[in-house]
Amino acid sequence: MSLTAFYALAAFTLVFALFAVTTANMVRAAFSLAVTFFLIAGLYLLLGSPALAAVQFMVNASAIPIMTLFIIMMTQSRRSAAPRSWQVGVGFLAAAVALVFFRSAVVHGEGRVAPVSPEALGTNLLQAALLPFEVASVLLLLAMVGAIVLARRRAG
Amino acid sequence: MVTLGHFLLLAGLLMAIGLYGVLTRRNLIAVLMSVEILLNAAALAFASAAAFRDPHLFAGQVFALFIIVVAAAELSIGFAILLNVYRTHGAVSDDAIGEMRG
Amino acid sequence: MSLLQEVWQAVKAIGTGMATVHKRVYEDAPTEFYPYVKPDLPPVSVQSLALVENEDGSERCIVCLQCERACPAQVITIERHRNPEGKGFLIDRFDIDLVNCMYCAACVEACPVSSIVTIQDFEMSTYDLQTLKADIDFLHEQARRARQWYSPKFGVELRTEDGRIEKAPPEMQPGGLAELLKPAEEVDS
Amino acid sequence: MNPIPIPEDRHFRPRLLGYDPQKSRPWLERLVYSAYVFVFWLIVIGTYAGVPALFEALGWNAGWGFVLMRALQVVLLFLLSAVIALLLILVLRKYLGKVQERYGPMHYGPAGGIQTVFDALKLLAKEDFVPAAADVLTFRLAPAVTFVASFAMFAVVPFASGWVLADTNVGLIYLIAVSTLSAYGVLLGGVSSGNKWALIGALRAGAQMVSYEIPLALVFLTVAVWAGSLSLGRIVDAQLGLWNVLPLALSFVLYVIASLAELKHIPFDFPEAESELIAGYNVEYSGMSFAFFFLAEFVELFLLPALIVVFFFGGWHGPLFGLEPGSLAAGALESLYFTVKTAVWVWIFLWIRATLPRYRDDQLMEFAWKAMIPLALFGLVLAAYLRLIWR
Repeated sequence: MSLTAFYALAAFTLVFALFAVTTANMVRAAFSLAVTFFLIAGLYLLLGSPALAAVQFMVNASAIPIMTLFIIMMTQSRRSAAPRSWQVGVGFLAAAVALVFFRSAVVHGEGRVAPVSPEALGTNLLQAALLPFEVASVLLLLAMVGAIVLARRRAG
Repeated sequence: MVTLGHFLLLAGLLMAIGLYGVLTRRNLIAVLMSVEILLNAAALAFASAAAFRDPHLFAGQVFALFIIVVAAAELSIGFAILLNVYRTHGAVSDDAIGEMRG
Repeated sequence: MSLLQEVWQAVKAIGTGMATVHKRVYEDAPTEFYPYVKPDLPPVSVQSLALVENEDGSERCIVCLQCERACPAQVITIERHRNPEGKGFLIDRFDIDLVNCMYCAACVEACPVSSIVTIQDFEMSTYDLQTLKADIDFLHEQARRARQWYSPKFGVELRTEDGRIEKAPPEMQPGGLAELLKPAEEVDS
Repeated sequence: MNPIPIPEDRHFRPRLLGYDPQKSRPWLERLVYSAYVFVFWLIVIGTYAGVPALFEALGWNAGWGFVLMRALQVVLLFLLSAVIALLLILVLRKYLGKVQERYGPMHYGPAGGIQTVFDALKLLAKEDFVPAAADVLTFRLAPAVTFVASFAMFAVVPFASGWVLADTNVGLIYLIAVSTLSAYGVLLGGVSSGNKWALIGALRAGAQMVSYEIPLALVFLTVAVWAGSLSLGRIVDAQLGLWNVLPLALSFVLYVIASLAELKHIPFDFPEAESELIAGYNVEYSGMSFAFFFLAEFVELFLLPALIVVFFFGGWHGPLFGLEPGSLAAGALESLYFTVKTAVWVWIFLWIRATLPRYRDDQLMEFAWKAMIPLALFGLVLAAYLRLIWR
């Protein structure tokens, strides 16, 4: 059953990701991006990590596409121009090269998924990974202040 | 049975799709969206590797969390810059910004 | 301190408002429940027009065309011919376009015999606009259905149970401008 | 001389289903409401006790049978949401009518009791129109997304102890995510309509919902810190002695305000401001698509008060009169307590709706960022401190 679920989730993830990077309609692209991230949250659930799935659901699947929709509306860019022909070639080439490189890194072998409880993950986050945690919060604060300063309309 | 290889292959394909998007998209917002797909592929790879190989240290899960944080920060800054680009150039497509061209 | 006071003011205002609203729940609706209860209209209200016949069923209208001339919206169309057997005129056609009529009652003011009158019937909703282009039969039927009507010359007239027409008692008659303004003053005070 | 005959009255006088509104019969009104509530309660019991018991008796509660059971429960919850919407629309209209000294719906059924059924039939029969300027795919998707987003909240709401679809230990994070999600449908609907009013309404809705998401999430965190868990069931369990509304009074007030904004309810109904934006983001919708927006709104009008009850008013707690906890009777009684508490909060929301006028848009955003978020942070720190010294 988990294999069926994996294949279904993976197939839809790839389809929606492809749609997100190829469609000319930006609103549709943002929406299919959101769907992609939802499906990735489902994959995290399959990996036995509900905390990660919830964070993915909350940040990547909800907040970020809404921000994207906002910026699409604010910059009035409802459509993206078709890519130039050399861009398509370069894109395919880069994707193929990346896949070939990545293929060599794929490890095979049996293994069972170990479920991760949110409590354990949180405890770990605040003990072993305390310094990165603090750095990440400072990064978020900096990003917030920076975004406000950058986006503010200057007088005159 | 789902193996680590399945997840890693999926992550690789997602990364390829994201890379294709970054290179072919001409609207800068769409480029940032493709970057998001790239980052999510990386997070998925980390999380799956951790779930199969490292069930007690959570390093992979923590790393995936940090990737999500970094993605959010990157995107907010990126959108703020794009807003400035829109104010100065009137569009956010890649050919709108041509001053630096030699 | 002023901030706290402001917050307290706001909370008090919202609380007062909500208490006021809640009191309304226990009051009966002052509105009339229209299709079941007929509204109590003043006798002189101009709701629609009608063409009154005499008690014996003969025409009261003398076809003098005063109303047609008085009508500012020009919705009255009258055609007539001379009575071959006596004096006066007979009606060929008497149409009022009630769609374009603006119910100013100038025709009622102009009528020398008080044949065209204002009635209290306002229920003229219809699926077909053409039915509101009233011809003489329609106007007669409006008058037959009416229990009371008003014209400046005769004041309010009533139709009794046996079909006779008589002048309404003085308490139903409009008592001039002063009395008409009375309810408005009561509302103001 | 024959007197002129007085003709018959030509006008239609509606007297539907033998009901004479001239006679005041409040017991009939109450009977209709009780019928709705009875159906509601029956579906709740069937969903959370009947279906699992049935599957257990049949021996199907593993593998695909489990999936089937969950699917059946979700279908029943969909029915429940329809009943909730029918009841709440009726209550809203009758209550607003009473407050504004009108009658409200009166003609169809006893005291207007099945008016909403006729409304739903009317919406079903109407043409589902897509404007020429609209982006058809997104335009069609938006109502479904809105409805799914509000409907998905049912998954973690506990109606009684153990009566919850998914008692997940990340329930609060899930709730935050899902409530953000309902902004999607609104944004998509407004953007894809190809209408200025819809676009402005969508922008307002997006800004408002995303802004009020933050104090809402902070209040969720406060509750989680106080209860020591992210699971809604355990949050309710932790309130056995003392309801959260006393120690977390500040967060409670903030939560009520934020959920009013999240609901796009009247003091904060900018997205659909009738007098400014006609109907805002759903101005181009008609027929069933509009019905889905409407359904979502009323499901949320039930769910957000239900969450207030879960977080601050002890959820299903109440005297059990010696019933054995975990039994069917105890569950039914607990869900009754939960429903009554939620009904009180729905009534308060309607009361607020009947009283307050609309805010101003910039005041709304200022209030969110300059008052609510600092206060919510203060409440979080306060709760953590109290938790430390009381432990």
